[in-house]
Amino acid sequence: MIADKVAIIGAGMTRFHYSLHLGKSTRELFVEAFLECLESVDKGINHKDIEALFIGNTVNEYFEHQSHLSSLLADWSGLLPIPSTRIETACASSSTALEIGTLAVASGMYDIVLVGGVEKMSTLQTDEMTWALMSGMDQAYECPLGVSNPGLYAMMAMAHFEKYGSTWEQLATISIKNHHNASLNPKAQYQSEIIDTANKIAQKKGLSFKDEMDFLQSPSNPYVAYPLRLFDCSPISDGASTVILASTEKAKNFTDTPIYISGLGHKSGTMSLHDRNDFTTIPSAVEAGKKAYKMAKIEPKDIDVAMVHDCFTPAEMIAIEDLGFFTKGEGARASEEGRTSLTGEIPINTDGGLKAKGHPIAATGTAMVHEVWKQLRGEAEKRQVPNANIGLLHNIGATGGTAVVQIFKR
Amino acid sequence: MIADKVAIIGAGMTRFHYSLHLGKSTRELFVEAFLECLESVDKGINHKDIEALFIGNTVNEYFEHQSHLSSLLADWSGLLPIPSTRIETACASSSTALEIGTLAVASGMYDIVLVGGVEKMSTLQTDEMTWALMSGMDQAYECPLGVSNPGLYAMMAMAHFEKYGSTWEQLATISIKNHHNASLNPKAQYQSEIIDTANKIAQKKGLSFKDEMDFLQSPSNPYVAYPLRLFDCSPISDGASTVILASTEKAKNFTDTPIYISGLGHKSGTMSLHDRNDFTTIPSAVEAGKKAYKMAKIEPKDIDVAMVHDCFTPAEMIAIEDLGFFTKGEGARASEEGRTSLTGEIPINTDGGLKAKGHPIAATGTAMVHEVWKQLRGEAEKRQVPNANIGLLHNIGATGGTAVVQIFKR
Amino acid sequence: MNEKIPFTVNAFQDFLNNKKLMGTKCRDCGNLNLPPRIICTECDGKRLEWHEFKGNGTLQTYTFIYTAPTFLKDKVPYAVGIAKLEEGPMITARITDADINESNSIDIGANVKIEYIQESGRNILTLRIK
Amino acid sequence: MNEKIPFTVNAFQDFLNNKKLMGTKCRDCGNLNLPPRIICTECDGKRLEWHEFKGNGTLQTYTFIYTAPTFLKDKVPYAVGIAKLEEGPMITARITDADINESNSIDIGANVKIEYIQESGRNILTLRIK
Ligand SMILES: [Zn+2]
Ligand SMILES: [Zn+2]
Repeated sequence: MIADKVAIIGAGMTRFHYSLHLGKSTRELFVEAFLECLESVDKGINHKDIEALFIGNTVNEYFEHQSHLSSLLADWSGLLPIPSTRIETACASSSTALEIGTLAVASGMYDIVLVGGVEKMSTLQTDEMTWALMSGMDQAYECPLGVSNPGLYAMMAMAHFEKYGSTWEQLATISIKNHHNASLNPKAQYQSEIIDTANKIAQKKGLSFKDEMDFLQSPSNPYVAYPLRLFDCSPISDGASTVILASTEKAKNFTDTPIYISGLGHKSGTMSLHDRNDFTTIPSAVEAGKKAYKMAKIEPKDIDVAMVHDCFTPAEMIAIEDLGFFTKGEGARASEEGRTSLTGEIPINTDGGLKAKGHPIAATGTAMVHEVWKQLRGEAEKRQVPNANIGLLHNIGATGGTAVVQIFKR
Repeated sequence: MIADKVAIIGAGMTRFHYSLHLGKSTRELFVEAFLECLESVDKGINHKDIEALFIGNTVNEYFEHQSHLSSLLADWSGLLPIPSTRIETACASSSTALEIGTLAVASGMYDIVLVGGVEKMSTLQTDEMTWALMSGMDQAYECPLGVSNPGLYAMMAMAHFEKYGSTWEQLATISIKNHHNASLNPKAQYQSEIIDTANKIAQKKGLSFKDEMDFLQSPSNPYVAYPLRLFDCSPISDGASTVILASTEKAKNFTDTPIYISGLGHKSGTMSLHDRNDFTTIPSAVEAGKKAYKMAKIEPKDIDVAMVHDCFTPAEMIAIEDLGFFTKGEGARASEEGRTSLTGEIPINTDGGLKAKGHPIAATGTAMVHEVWKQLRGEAEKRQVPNANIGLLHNIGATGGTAVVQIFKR
Repeated sequence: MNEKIPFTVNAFQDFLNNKKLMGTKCRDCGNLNLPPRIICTECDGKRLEWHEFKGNGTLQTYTFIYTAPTFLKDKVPYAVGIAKLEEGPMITARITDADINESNSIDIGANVKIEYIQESGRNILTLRIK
Repeated sequence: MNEKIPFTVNAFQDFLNNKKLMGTKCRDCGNLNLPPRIICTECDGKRLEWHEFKGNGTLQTYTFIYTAPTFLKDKVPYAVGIAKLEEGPMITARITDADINESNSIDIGANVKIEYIQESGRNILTLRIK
């Protein structure tokens, strides 16, 4: 009914980075992404064509003491007086913004809307950041106990190791693969292979590492939450990403290569991890996937390229199982075997993922869209997946309190 | 096109209050409103009928250090695994949630959705609260200068006094009228006339006041931001409000008296007050009003009852001018003349308004809907406006960065 | 008397401060919830009563936290786990007697017992491995 | 040289710290914006340049703040106003020389001149009534 009624006609994003954006605030990051987005529209577009703005942001309250970002960004983007709305579903905020934008166009209220996300995280120290991001978990029954976001994913990993025999070494291959992909992505925060980083550190500290795994198992890759180490975790990043949506009829005025929104899955899960029967899966993601596949009338095997939520390496392992790409319990092994690499059977996180592309929380969802859009249009350059016609994104809020799965077709 | 395609089939809210809810958190406030909302559906409804949740919240980050409220409230309301989304447009958050819920139903994605808002403000001291709410204004160019939310409305009042000759004494009649209406509303925070409060204070402090105005001009009613005093300002409140929306076809299964959503206006304005040419009007509200009237195919004179955003008394004065109920410059005089009272030509804020009903920020929009719903169904008891068939709400984010105007018909 | 206490986060904490681990029992379907709920997670019922949990369970998973939020920054590394109580519900809690230096010191499936520690003037739930 | 400085909140503040009130001028339509914009508010143009404002204007409205945010709690009551600069744009700023005890001490329409005060280690814009 809604499938393929709305299409993407443009996408733009800042580079995701930490130090590069230190002097910028959310408004400047967002406008930078927006201007690139305008430029990306094949046949051109004007400010005046855009009828509404839906902007994802998680907790800028902590980062800049600035809420009501919807209005600020509409103003700074030269889009007044169009309606603007901030959407928050923790880390899934901007894919949720895309969903709402799609429904708004499908309702007939608007023909063309701008959706996106922005996050300015570099204002906080690590411990303050850890606490800020813990606000996305249950403040009454999880946070006071001191379990951080990586801590919860670490416990999911431990349960997976116990139940399926997967290993941390297998998880490390996810990180290695994502850094490789990011090395091919000019928008990525880390444009280097892990081995290059290892060599740099070795030189600087007078150490030597046999190979990537030797580095990753060394004290130079310290624990964040056992068994997860620094290179299992997405970094602190600043950035913004934007996408322009249009009704299918209007889309033709702007591009000959619209990317259709074919499947929208969005489900809620228990706020607390401990309220789930099984920690080796994210039930809301399984349900969101089923919904998206059904709406798009496809099956997991039809997906050519997928961006999944790898805030921590076990998240990618669980994602590719939950989405039906691999049998339950086989996610980490599949990664180890290269089945998710750029040349594998189902390339995952071709842009480097949250791990290496960077994870400015609420900018992540529409940045995934940006990569799917590039891939389906055949514009992903060195990381292009051949014949990519159907793409998927999987974006999780916190530990699965929110799960968004969306399917796009060329 | 979207007008009258979606209807309200139920509404419920907590009492708005400060001390009454000290022991409760957002989840308990929200569930309380939700359970009353379920009960309010004439022919009954089950949890399982509800397909999505859109929840307004402004800055619970500061109040409970809890974001991702969408997931938490879906979980605590027994609504898993339905999609849930937090909406934030400062003080207009829950009317915006109703708008998004309406578009979602109109798109055909869902038949029945729950929308609402919740705010738990009593956790902060006044100075901390002032700072928290300033996050809804421009953090770069307004807040460091020390201008608070009441300060900005005070400056709007001063400009209005200068340009049109309206007076603080006229503004005071808005507060007196809203306290009177609240005295008839069991959901209101202050269920007493100002004269009763004045008499209590007089007795306690050994003072005497000639009348309400004498009290309001005394040091017992201290300045917050000149010329605005305590009784010009909405209070700090805790509360939640919820509304169930259904497609017009489905609505008939649940009630014989659905209330139709006929007009949706939502516009953005400059984030900073100083970026507007005229401080005596809120341009986004004027535009949002025009949009809503046009969509509902009515004119201001067709409105039988209206809830408008009186966070401060000048806000109500400006609202009733911006909405076309009174000539520009005549808002305060109209109030003084009783034209906006329960028995006046256009009863404004029959529930007591933000001033006296209370203003748990993001719960305010759907609480306005709750009152319109009561009025249009003829269930507003002692404050019932006779023959109320068309109702309006006007909900402003900060100083007009966001403006929402919605029209409802019986 | 417990009947009159509302099923709130506050009430749960007040009980914890008195070393009582209290959840809710559904009068309609018998389902137990910990922490307390207002709506039964099994049958959507609203007729609940307080129920005390004994605090015995088995460890389901765990981690050692090295990067902590500000208020626990000085306590790293510390262990956190999820226990399944014998009555059914699961809880997250810090593990007090884990040997952080030996990552294999903890067995998933181990029997655990809840205990309380004082932190920021209130009782916090912890687990001791038996 | 100013050409290379990006139009950011940070740059505006850096200029303020050097007692310069800098906004942007649109090369396409000549429109002036203060604070600096990235997109011209008049024509949506993106070809902007820095422009220094002289800091003379007239007071449009004002208030005295009695309930302040935490960081200014000790300074109440203080005056705040909005001034329209002779170049066109308007700004919000504290008024330094207002007599708070006399509410009529300030005239809307009065000529004002910007000044700077140090607060939290940076310059804050203020207004003096001439
Ligand atoms: Zn039950
Ligand atoms: Zn221009």
